[in-house]
Amino acid sequence: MHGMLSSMNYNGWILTTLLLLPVLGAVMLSVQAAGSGQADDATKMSSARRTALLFFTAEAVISLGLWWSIDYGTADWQATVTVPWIPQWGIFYRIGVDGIAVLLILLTTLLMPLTVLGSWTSIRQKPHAFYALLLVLTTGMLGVFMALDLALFYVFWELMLIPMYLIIGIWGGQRRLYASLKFFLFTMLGSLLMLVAILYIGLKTVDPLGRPVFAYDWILQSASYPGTASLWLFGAFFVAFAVKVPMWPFHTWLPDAHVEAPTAGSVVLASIMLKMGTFGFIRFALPMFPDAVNHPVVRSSVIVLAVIGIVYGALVSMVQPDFKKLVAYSSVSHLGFVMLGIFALTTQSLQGALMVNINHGISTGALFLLIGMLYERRHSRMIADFGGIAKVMPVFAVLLTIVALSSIGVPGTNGFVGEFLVLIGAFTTEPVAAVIATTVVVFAAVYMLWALQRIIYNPLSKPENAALKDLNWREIGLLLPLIAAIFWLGLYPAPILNRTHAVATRIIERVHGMSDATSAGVVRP
Amino acid sequence: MLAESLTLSAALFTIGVIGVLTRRNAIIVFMCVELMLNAVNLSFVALSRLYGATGQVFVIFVMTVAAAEAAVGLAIIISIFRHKKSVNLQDINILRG
Amino acid sequence: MTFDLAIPWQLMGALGPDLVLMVGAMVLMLVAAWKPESDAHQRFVGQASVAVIVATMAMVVWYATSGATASPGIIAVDGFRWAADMVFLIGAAAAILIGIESNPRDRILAAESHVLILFATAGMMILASARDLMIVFLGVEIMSIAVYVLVGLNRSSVRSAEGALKYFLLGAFSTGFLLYGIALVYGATGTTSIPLIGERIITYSLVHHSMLLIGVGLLLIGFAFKVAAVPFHMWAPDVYEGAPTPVTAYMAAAVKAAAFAMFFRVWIESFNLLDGAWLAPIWWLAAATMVVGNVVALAQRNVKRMLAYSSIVHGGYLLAAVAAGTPLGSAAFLFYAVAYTLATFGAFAVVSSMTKPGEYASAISDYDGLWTTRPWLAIGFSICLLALLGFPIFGGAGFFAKWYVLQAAMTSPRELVPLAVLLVITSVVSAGYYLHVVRVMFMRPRPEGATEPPALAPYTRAVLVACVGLILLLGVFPNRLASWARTNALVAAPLQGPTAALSPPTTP
Amino acid sequence: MLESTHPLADTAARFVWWLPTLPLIGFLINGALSVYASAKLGPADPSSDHGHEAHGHSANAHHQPHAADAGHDGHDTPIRHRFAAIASVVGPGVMVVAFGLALATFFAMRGVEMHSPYVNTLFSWLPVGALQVDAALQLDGLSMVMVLVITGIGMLIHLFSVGYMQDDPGYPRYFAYLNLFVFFMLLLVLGANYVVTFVGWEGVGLCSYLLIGFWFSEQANADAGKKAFIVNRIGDFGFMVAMFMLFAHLGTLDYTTIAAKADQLPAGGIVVTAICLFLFLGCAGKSAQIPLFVWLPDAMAGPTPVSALIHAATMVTAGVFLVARSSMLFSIAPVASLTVALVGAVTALFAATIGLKQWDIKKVLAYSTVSQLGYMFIGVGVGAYTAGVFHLVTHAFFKALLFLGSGSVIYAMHRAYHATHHHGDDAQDMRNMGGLKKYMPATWALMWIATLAIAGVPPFSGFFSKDEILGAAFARAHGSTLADATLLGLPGSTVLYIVWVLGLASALLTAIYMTRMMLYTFHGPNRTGAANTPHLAEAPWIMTGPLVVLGVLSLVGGWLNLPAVITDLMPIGPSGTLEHWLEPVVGEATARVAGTGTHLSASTEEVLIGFAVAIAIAGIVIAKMRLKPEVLVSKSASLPSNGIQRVLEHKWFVDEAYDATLVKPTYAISKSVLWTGIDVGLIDTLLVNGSAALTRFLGWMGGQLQSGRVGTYAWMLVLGALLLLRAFARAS
Repeated sequence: MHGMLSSMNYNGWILTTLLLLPVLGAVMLSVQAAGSGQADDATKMSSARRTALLFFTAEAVISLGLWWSIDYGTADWQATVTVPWIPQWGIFYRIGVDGIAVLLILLTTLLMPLTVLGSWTSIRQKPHAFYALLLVLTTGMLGVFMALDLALFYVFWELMLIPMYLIIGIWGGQRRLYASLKFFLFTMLGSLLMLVAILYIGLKTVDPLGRPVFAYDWILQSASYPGTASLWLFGAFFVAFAVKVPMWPFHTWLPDAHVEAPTAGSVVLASIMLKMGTFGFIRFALPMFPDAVNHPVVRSSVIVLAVIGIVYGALVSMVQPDFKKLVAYSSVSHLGFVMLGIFALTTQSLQGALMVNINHGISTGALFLLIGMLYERRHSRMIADFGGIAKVMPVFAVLLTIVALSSIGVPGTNGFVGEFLVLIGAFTTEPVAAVIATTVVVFAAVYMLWALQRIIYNPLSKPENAALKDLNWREIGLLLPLIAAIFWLGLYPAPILNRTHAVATRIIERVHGMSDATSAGVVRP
Repeated sequence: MLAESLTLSAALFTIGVIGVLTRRNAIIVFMCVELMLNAVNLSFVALSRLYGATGQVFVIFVMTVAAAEAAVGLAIIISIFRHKKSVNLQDINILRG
Repeated sequence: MTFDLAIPWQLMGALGPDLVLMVGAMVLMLVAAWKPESDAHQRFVGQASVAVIVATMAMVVWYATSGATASPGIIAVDGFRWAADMVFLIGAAAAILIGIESNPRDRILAAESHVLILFATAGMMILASARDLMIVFLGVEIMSIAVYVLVGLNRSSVRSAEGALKYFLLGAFSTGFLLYGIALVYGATGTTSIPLIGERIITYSLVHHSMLLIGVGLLLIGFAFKVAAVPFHMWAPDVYEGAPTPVTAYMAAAVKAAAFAMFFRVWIESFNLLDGAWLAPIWWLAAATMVVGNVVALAQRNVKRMLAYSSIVHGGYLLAAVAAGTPLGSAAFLFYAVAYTLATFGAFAVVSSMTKPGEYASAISDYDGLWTTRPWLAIGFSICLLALLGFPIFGGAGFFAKWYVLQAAMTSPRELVPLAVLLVITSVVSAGYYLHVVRVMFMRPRPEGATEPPALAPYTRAVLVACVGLILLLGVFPNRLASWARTNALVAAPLQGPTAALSPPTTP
Repeated sequence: MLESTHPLADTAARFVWWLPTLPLIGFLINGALSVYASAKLGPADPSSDHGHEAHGHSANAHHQPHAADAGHDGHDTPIRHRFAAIASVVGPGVMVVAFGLALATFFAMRGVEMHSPYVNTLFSWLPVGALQVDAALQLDGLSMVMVLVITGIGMLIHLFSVGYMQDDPGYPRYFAYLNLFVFFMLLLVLGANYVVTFVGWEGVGLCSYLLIGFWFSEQANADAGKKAFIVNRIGDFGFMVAMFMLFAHLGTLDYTTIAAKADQLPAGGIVVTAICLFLFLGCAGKSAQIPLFVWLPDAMAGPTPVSALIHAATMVTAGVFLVARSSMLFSIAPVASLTVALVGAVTALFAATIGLKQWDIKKVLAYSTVSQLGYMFIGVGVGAYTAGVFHLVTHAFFKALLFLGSGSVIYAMHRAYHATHHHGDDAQDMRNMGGLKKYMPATWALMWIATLAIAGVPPFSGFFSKDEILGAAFARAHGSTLADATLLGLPGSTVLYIVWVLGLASALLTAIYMTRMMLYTFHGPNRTGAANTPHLAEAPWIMTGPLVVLGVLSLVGGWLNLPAVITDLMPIGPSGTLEHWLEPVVGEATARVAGTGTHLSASTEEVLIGFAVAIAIAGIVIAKMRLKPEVLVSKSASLPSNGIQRVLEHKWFVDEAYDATLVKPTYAISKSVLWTGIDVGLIDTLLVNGSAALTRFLGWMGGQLQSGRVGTYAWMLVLGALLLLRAFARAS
């Protein structure tokens, strides 16, 4: 496989193609939309979703080669492309991947066709625009994972914002206006501070011609910041990423956005966009500001926020009447695990954090898809409106149960692997935080199983629910890959762990290397 | 002599400013502005004794411009008078917020 | 070629494009007056005005590419001037093109309206070229007087008249400060020549000279008024609202650009060394402008007024570049001016086409659900608004404009990082009102029985398409524009030419 | 030792991975049948069309009807599940094969001399730097015992279920869950490291959840399942933390490596004590010890065979297994061991008191299970790991028998009620039974065997195991490491005497409540109601058959580990078989705890045995004398009890106390403080929307300043001018 791919020069063109293909799709959809002025809604819907599925499938298929074409034994960038963009400002189109990025890219490309299938019948208004935005969003998300130039990274980072804003705001629920604006403003506040920080860094790092340098590697090698600058810069990145993660207390946009977004929006938001924040920490904040990360106050504050998020998210999930909101708050909890894993600064916890990232993408994505399917049938997401539907929707009940169990980290599913690694790694450096975080295994069971009970178990007492139709083949088919992934990653995560090991080790070494003084005495197996 | 001239100029300028601030009639306000311009002219003339002709040339320009301004200004005031039947600035506040 | 400005005909030569424009404007003024007011006539004069502008542009390009320079004198022959001229001319052409179609809707049939834009533009070009405070004064007045009239063009509208009156009175008032400032600077340095002032500040060590500093302060007041910096901004929303839409656009883009062009030149070439005095005031002006402009814009319910506040805000952002006080700041300004002009005209093209006949204002709620009936119009408007917001890719060049300003501010030796932070934080507030419009267009349903907005007239459409297209294009390929801006940036005044042998000033 | 050179490498043991795989295959087949049937053929789930007309208070009991009489609405011929035949073959079939394999492995193990466990590594599961966790299975004496119990008793219970569940609409689903449970249980006991064990650990909890809530349409059942899972997860929390600590301090989670490295931890130190206590928290959850025992009685909501398999014989004993598995750690943590023993003893007595006043036959057995588990913990707590495991095994025999017997009784009761359409009556309440001996003689006899076994009457199995535990507790009070330690300020020896006394007391109570149960169920007059009585009958052979097997095992189970003191007196068999069998696993740890001079003299032992027997017999006699089945009235006619009886009947109000002190406050705080207070109120309303509103308000204020009057504007301009000029004037 590797040989065949390299004979095609796969690594040379794949990343750029992955970025451009969705844009091409979006253009195609725009042309289609302009050409289908008088067609009825059904025709529009089917033409739009077919085109979108075609592009997303193509994207998924060609991206698969990354699984083999990348050498995971090294932490160096691969499949790199460097083209001057605005060289006089030091901005280059500089992309490449490492083991961490590849996995997130694959998560994205593989999940997107499923979201199209998940929106197959639910997007009736302006379907072309919807799928075009979804495609553009994909480019933005992939770009974030690929960018090796801080300015480019920022552009992709912001690129995601508008499509998601529109997806929530146009195709969303009742309070979509509020939710979409809140989403936008939260994210933008964070990212603009990061913009200033990026500029500061880029302007401080000057190349021999006196131009600013935004190249990530270059900055890593040469950057050093006077006095408290490192802390301020870290702070700016922190806010940007913490909002996206979202960390407590920057999380309140999330429940609103999730609840109001259409299914595809929720899935993308939860499965991929939330990963941006943690990815940002791993890729940028940690290696670039080891001094700040090792600063005892900073580090313990982040850990405290992460732990608060973990427990708080779970507790607040417990009392939600709306299932989507419950899942949204559970995301706060899960992503808290990721943050704990990252800032515990051990190989196990960091790799665990990466696993949680991917697992959360799969499980929460599946949960949102399932909620969407339920909503399409019943037009309600309120837990109290259901009950006993396992009798009328047995397949749905089975799938929901599996996904819910994965979400609460039952061993054998993917959820366990990530949480366990995070906690076992975190315990060696942050035992108190890890122990507090571990209590969530209880709360997670409470909120998820209680919701499960009230939805699929208990008496089927509401007449509206008695006529619900079970999932059809399309719906089952689109969920099966996710279910398979849940078990695959739960039972045999070694391929993933091996693929992230080199990078994770390098990051940890870099962070510790800068601060032997502060980390002395800490046991790091 | 120079100091006195400049002081006088400053005083006149201040009077003009105060006039603009206190008067409510558009034409009077405009006259106060003219007073300010002329106060500055006085400075220019006074300074030109020290530095040569530039100041005096400047005064000529200012006077020309002021004349043009007056023409346009009065036309505008007439235009508003046609609508409002008043040139009291207190009454002219449709545009606000 | 090098013009020797001491020789009158060579001075005329150095003013070539300006003269072409002025002569063309005068001829057209006669043509305009020749026939009674009619739609056909104003259309003809408008098209002719655009032709004059195109000719002037051609000449500017020729001068710029021929590498013309000049001996020290009252005007500058440099890239900055030509670059600024291009921005003004583009703005003027766009304003006239929109005006040709929107003026009749507002019952403005006066053909002179287009000619007045030419005059105003001529004033701007003079401003951009000015290397002497006297020329600055002349340019300001030529521009302003024309614009006073332009604001009041709509004789049937009380709003137009009110706007004109306010602009005129306050403009004249601020001119008084400007003029007094010039007088005091002249009194302190003994010259009105911009480079010479800078030179003398060094040679005579005038950095703490109180007359000079008060003069600079007064000048700053005059400039701040022209760029509508808080708290000298209060005229702007009213005037922008009252003026006919193309004029509003013209004021927001070109007039503001002209004011900044002169601001940059004077500040970089004359007062660069006085930053101990002006840095704090300009810092606070910039900060106040960003904060107040953005915050008040949030409360606006009228598109034109909202855009007026937006224009104030952008003045605030550019003040950060002024505060940088570096040639890079002026480069950022040029880039910004282009992006901002495009975005402004794109936005106002939409506003003008959405304005119902006989009305000045369009409420934001008129845009409800625009997407469902006029999808491309909504998309175009959104792109302009996102450009104003400074959003990458979707806002095209607007992002790089902001990037450049931030870069200028942050590379400045004057430590403007906090100002940069303030800039981005207030940008978040601005998202509140820009996105509000996007939101009503895309996310609200079209109200029942809402009138269909009329189809875009061809020129307006052309302006919109060109603006949006360029915004997007420059948002992906900003290279050429960035290089152009950097090449044409001002250079900090070199000590050049024979210094006029004048005795050191004796302060009164 | 390398896998390939291990003496077991070429024996049946190399197929050890088939042990869990077989039930997994069963699960997959049955699960597919179940999903396929319900998705394709429409809702055929239990109770889909049963009116829920009479829920009553004993909701957990209410759903038993479905076991025997699904589809009763006017149809007297029950409708069997379409795939019932396949499920009946697959479900028990895989168990039979698994048991066969287990036997083969057992005989293979008997034939070789093993010094280290046989570890079968399947693949690398979690390879992350220093943390290397393999998916590996471990065969040694301990896991072999457990495997035999699980597959053997599991097989019997599967067979019993074929009869018991025959008409349930969720028949294949039931077997799917049951097979899955066996899979996880085998994983639990076979795991070669804590993590694999933990997979099984949580997996059995999950199956328990699914099976308790098997008839999920009844809220109480679903509640009970959820409660079981959540309480178990509290325990799992402890298990996880223990694993973290092990990894942090020993860098591994493999049993063999930990056993070898355990000495690196300071004996009796805080670390190993904490590890053991956290592990024990896990055990307390899984094995229903104080304070986490509350889920087990509720778990009786599940079908009765499930109670027998999961909540009596296997899963709930996993905690005991884990302590035995971790004996190397517990043996160097005397404080933790004492805690285990004390908690076990208190639980044993506490649960026994509740068992005295329960009316639901399954509830009696449930509390009895809790109590007996306490016994096992006394055993493993005092370092008599073999004794604990021994009691685990005998308890599996007689408790499974008791549960299945009670299942037979309930089955019969249902049949009777069903035949006469008395659906309102509680088929599990002993007040509705009485005199069943006449109708179900076989069940009666077998249950008496089990009762005598649990009461500790010789020569039934329970006598030997219980006696060994009590003897060990008594013996450890001198010279052992435990006796030298202190717990809560009490010397270890005192604690051990307390444990011993508590053990004796609960033995007495056990005898009493078990006799009470037998008396009320099988003796005295019948209270089922005249109409129903003719329909009472023995269950079919597929159900009674397993009972007989278990009866035999309950009778002779004690021969597994006869004490030397008895074999010395009467040569009835080899002594200490199990002890020898487990010697490689727990021998070192046992010896370490026992220390010096803890061997009791034969005479002391004889006295102790006599004492225990006397107590057991006394209990039976007391019960027989004090209780009058003749005066008992049926449930509907009973009056509510009062005083201490009421407290006991309501299980000391522990559930209510937890609800009031933990559950409700957590919910209320989450809802009012965290969500509406902090999230919605503070962050969203005050900070987020508040700042937006403030900005908007400031904007509005700014707009107001924009009065439209030129005068104002001029004033502002001049004010600004003055400020500016002041700044410039200062600079000069």
